[in-house]
Amino acid sequence: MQRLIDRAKELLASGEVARVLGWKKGDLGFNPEPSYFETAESLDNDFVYDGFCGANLSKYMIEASKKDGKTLVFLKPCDTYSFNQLIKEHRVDREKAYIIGVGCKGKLDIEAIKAMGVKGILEVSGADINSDCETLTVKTLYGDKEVSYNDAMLERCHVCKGKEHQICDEVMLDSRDTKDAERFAEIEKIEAMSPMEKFEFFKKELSKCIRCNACRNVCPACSCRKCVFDSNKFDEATKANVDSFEEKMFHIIRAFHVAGRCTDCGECSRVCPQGIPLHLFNRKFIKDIDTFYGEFQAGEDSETKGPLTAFTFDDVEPSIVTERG
Amino acid sequence: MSMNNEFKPKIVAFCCNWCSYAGADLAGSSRLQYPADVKIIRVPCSCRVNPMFILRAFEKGADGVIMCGCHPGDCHYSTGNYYARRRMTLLFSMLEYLGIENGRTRVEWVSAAEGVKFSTTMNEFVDKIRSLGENVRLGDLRCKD
Amino acid sequence: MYKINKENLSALFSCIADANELYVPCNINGSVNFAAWDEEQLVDLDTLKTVKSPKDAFFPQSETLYSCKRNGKKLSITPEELQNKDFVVFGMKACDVRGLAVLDKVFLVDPVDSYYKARREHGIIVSLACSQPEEACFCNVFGIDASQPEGDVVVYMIGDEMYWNAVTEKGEKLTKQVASLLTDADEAKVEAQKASIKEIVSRLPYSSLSLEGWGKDAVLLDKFNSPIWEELYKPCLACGTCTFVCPTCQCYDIKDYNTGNGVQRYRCWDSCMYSDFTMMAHGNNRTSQMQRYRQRFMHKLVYFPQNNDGMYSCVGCGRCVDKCPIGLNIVKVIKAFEKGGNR
Amino acid sequence: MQRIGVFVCHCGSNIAATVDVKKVVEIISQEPSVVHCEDYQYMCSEAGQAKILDAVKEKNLSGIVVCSCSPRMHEGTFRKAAERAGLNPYMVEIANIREHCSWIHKDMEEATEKAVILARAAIAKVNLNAPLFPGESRVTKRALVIGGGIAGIQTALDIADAGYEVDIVEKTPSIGGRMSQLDKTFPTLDCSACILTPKMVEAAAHEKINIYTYSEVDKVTGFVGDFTVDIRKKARSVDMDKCTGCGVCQEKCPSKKTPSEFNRGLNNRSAIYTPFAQAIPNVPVIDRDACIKFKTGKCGLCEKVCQAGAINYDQVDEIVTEKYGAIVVATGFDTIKLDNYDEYAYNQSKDVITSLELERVMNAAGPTKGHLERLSDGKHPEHIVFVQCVGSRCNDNRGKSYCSKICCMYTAKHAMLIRDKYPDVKVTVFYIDVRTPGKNFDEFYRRAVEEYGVNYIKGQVGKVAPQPDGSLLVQASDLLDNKQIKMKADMVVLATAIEPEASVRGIATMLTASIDTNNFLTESHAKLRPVESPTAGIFLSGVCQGPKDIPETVAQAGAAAVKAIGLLAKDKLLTNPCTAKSDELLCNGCSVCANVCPYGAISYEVVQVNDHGIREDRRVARVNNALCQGCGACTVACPSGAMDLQGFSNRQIIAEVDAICR
Amino acid sequence: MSECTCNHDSFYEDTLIPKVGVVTDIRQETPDVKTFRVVAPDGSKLFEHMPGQCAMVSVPGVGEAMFSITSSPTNKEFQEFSIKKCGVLTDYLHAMEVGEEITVRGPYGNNFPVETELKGKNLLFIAGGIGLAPLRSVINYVLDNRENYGTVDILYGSRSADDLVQLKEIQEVWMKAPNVNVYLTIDREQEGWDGHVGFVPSYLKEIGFDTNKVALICGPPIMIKFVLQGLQEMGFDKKQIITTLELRMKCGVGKCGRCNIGSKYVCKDGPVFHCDELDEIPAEY
Repeated sequence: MQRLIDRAKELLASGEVARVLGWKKGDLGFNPEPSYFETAESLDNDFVYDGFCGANLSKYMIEASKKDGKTLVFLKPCDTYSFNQLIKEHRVDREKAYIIGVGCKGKLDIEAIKAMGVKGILEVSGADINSDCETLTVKTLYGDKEVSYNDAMLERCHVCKGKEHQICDEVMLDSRDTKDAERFAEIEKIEAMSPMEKFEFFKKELSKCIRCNACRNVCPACSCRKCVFDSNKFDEATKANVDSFEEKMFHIIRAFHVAGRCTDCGECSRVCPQGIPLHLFNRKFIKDIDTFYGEFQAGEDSETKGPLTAFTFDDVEPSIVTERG
Repeated sequence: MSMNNEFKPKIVAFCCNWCSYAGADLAGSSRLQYPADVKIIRVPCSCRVNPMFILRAFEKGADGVIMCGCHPGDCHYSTGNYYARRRMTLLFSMLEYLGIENGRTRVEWVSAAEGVKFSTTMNEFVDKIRSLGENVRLGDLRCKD
Repeated sequence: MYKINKENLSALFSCIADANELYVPCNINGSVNFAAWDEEQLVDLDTLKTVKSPKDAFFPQSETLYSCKRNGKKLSITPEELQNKDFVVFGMKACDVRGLAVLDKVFLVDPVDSYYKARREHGIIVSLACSQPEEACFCNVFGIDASQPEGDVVVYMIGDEMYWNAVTEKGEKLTKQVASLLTDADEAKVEAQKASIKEIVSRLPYSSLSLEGWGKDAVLLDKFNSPIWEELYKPCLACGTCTFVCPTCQCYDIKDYNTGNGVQRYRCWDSCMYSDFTMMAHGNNRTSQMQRYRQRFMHKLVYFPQNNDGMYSCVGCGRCVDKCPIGLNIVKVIKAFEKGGNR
Repeated sequence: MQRIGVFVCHCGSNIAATVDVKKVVEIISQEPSVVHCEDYQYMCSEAGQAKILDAVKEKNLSGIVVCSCSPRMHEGTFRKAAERAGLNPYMVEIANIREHCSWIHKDMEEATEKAVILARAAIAKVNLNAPLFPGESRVTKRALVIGGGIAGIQTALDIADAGYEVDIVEKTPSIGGRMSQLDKTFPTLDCSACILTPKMVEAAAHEKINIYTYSEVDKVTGFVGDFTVDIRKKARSVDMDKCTGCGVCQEKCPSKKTPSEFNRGLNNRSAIYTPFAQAIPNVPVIDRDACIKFKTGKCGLCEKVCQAGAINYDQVDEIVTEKYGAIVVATGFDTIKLDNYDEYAYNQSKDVITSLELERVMNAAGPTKGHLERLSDGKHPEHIVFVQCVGSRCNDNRGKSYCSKICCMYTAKHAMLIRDKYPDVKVTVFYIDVRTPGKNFDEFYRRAVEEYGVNYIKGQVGKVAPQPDGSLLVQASDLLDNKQIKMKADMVVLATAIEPEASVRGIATMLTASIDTNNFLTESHAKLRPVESPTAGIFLSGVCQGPKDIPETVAQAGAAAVKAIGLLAKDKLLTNPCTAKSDELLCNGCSVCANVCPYGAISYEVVQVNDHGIREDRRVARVNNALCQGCGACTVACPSGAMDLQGFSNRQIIAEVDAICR
Repeated sequence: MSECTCNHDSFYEDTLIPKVGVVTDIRQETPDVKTFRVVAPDGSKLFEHMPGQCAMVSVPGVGEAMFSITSSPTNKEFQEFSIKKCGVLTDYLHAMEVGEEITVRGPYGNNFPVETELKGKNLLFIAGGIGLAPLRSVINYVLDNRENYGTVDILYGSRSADDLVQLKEIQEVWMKAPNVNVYLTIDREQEGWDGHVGFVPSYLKEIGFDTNKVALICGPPIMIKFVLQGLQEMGFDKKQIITTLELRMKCGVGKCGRCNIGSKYVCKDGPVFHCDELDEIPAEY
């Protein structure tokens, strides 16, 4: 981590970058926040990069692209997909970014630790980026606990897309293989359910939705200046929470709007206060796109046309949905 | 819902102006019957049909939504229906994934010359929706008073 | 003071539900929230904090106010029925109950909100004393005693027993309803638990948070014009998570829903963090996210106390601390001002 | 909110027999925003239209709904009526209660109920209609034809004869194209040069035609009626004005080792050359890659021998910028490369040739002066085998999936000509199918078989193996007799598939004209608009659109010309007002709309916006109304809803949905 | 009116529930301002109000917005709203016809202190454009209770002569009332206008009022800013100046959290403020 700070200070001092976009220490040791740093002093005091720095900073680059001078941004391998996609959509300015591809050993989910019944967490050690990432020691109000690092990881890290940065100016720190699950396994499980089971499953999940828009606002693909659900363009500006339809509409359309653009960065699921596995929507589209139109990973590059803005003459017919049973 | 026990489904059909709407006109001038449950909305091209429109129809109480366009390759705008085809495939697949009966949505390519196909398609679709019954899984309760 | 063995809780709920609507914390697909009780529900009284506060039992996220029908050029208006049946909210925590006191200051002052008032009158609160406060809790800062909540009935979970203490008339009435399931108990264990909770509270990371410079004596314009806000708001996503999990946030929107047969005018929770919150046809008084961010905390820590005899519009439940997607929260705001000399 | 008048048509009894028109009027009158509602026998009649005019005046209507027959029938009529009444014509909506209601339902109650719902949907839509105004754009009365083959020449002549200026851009040193390489033409066996040359001369002499040879299109901007094109005139190194075309320079040129493009590489040409004798312009060019002067700096012989002093080694490429109202693409074709077809030994044996090479061999001006001989040893062949469908109708990835269309006929022609001139030569043709649709085509083919004794075998050639004795062993299967055949041949002629000229892809990109996976330019409608590109103002002539023979090419060239003339004849273009429109405050500038636009109608620009007090520079989409055809693909692709379609807006369609589902 | 089947103590107990109002008169004031007269379906007045108060006008399904009541409480028959076209709801209202029904709830907010502080005082009204709407209520109240007040000066300006609201009433009633001076001005020269030309603040300086008055001002923010400056230069104390803020509200009852400026709710603590009060609240209006 000190290497990151030193490099950032170097780039600041040389005038190469005007500011640094990274993570700032939280007040509980496990709640860092995205932050801009403009001085060496603030980097020394507040900068942090550890297992809890899950936030994908690429979306902040939309605003940073409007500022004068370059912004140094730290992107994890999976974040670089989002950044590429944002370049493709002309939402960020590559010239305004100095990207340090920062290594990642799997990001932690404090909710996952809590779900193990750990209460009153005061401190988590073992989350340091230089640690071996095997065990976390959790100091709590009610005694110390040990937790396996992998068990405490975010869902997305279990289906990690890999250690490669898709775009960056330099790479720092090592990454670790964290993939231990099949990306589409959950989707296939649901697909195998009966229609009634599927319906009940999603109804239950979506009944938890409180329309707080955290999923949307954190999503690098949802970069619209004004969401359709906030504008009057479709007469759908509703904030009600009446029965499940509203949420269904919101989540289907949201997933549809990011289909072919979603890099599966997993931020939506990470931030949902109700723990709704929102990636199940986006990943379903990804799976379908892969099956119907050939494998496609959004954000692998910044030029290829997305699958919904392309076609072939012999694409499958919509009736495939019925026919495949 | 009417009190007599026969279920009268609400069905919205989006038809592209150049092929399917003309096909529906031909069905009409050929006096080919299909149930009055089907109401047609004219759009310039199948690629104008936003998934939002389809969900909106279900929200407001539609029991089935069908989209008709020119046959692939015959689009008046040359490529519109190719985009529509991808969009609808993905949307329908998503609806099925969410546990919505997959017969409630359908895409059919109907040319201006296919009046017969238009009416057969609509008859089939209405039958299908009747067999599925009222749409309860999608739809806003507030619209059901 | 009465008690009941935990094994009999289901019978207790069933008994309460016979005469009242009953809301209890339930685990639904992994998230614990207050929900209408039935046999099928997975009741969870161990989880300290529900994701959403129980405020929506009194101030629902969406509620229809009235319906309008148009007949030709004529309009008719049918107000929505008010709550007219008693209901019980079981398991509210000390902070949640205090949250209602905050809402009361908003909805029960003139002009009284009759929808809220009806729910308050018919609502019976069975509060549950905290047994394991967690890291984000700081209710003590606002003078709330986690071990001794307010409410109509206060219950304490101790070992295999749940202790039951009716505090108000409503509480007595409810106690009578379920009397057959309760046995007499003494207060020794309850007192012991209270003492141990107090000790834990003193060790909480936020327990010594200082509110100096805030509240009704705050210098409003100093705080308002402080440059600190410019630093604080930047990572904010402008989502409504903090607002919607908060037990005291009461901002709402009034909207129309066209059902096809008429218009339902409903109100729903809204967030002052949303970019379109103050957007009106003829202008917007808070155009930047900094302004909106500042509004939320100024309201909780300055405006509200100044209008309500020093009562803060924050009860230290810590939900926003737990749930903010990017780690911002009210505590960080208070601390930032502390560092900046409270200006 | 509009003040809407609703007019319900009886259409005699067509509607009134199944729809209770009076009841529809009664119910619809109660709808909010409806201030006038009446029924009439025939709304489309003069009297019916007069009712609209009266009501607009009396009730100050702002929107009109006519419940009648299909809008495809009378929408125009009622729009005009509205216009006469002083309303914007786009404030009219039609509820189709005839084709979509009365004619297909029997039950009166049911049909009436549906008619009411359809009327409500139309009312809901009109409520959100806004006046629309067709835009205008000026038309530059000049056309550009890209490609100077028979297609381009014919198109240019037809346009020029109609009185409009035409420029032809041809990338080779002469116009004439593929047809100039042909010997004879089917089905009448005219000499190709004899019928082409006069056309070339006519084009060159035409006062309205300006020919840029040895030139390419560099850049295209603008849109229908108003294109701006940069033409790169490549340095010819010969002054066009001074050269007399005497040809001495070519004779004296010491560099004579460059394969002749015109003769398909079967012989060589000099570094300074005209491709063929009848070339127009008859001015040579210096091939700088071959020229000794350019390579070493020494030589300069041509300059010395040129009495006209036309040689100019210092010429540089010149860019000419010109404005056009219409552009015709006539880029033609080439034969495919045969690298994937080793089994035919094309690269191993000089005696395996393509049909186009055979044309040159048989041509009196060709490498053999028109004598049929083996290119390896100059011997007279005894047996020639023709192989059909080489790379055409191919279901693997080696060739093309389509039929090249011309091969069956030219092979019959070749076979016939050979048999006619050299009756001793045996000719065998291996075919999959013989396709001869066309006037006098099948008769032509039958003559080859019946009169000239050409041996047609249905079967595929598996291998052509050069033998040590210089002959070729052809192994094939006979599909009719179901047996394997081996035969010796002296020459093998491959009917090689044709494909669009390679440069067309770049041109299509510049023109934003759509192109298919085979690089053929896409027509706007396969049946109804076969010579128009979906991109307005771009027309297609000849094989660039799909395989064609000469008569078809000429016919299509004329058709393309007529379409171009139709455009040029207008002073101004009225554009369809139902076009997409982007709300710049909501636009993300993400380009997704441009990616799906088939017409290249969307571009981006950076503008300063004032978004509720926030002033910033933003990249936003701009729709060119002259190009947009209003399909709406962009509106669905746009996630923010910034892009909307006028006349079929999101809100309008949603209002219709709501009205139907209510 | 429909039979009430609900269990509200009285039909209109909750102030969020509106009353149905019938539009009985529509006057086109300027190209984009119309004045709507509204009464209850039985012909009675919807409610009683005080000058400066406002009410929520709504077309169900279209929208709801706060407008100041421009008619005077002394009018015993109806309420009036002068409404400028600026959005979906106002577009709809402008397309409406006499006889149509809308909903109205209110009155909301505080009022100009006509019965207390202003009694016996000399009054100076300064308005710009549609800003006359709230002041008109006060002016007519004052004219109808003329004996309770001192001198009345009215300075009113607009972009052009066509944009002067209530011109007929100004000319026929106010100008003819005893002890009332009306000063009209428009921003730019215009054919057929022989009155004063110039912005309100500069006209104010030209006239130069003495300070033994209370000034009531309303208009666009830029006008208020310069009028305030002008008045202070003339020696007015901020306490002597009363204004009314823009009505950016939703609930009207001080609960929804939108219109607050600092700890003040415009809908409840306002919209009428003394200018010295404005100094104490954040500049978010």
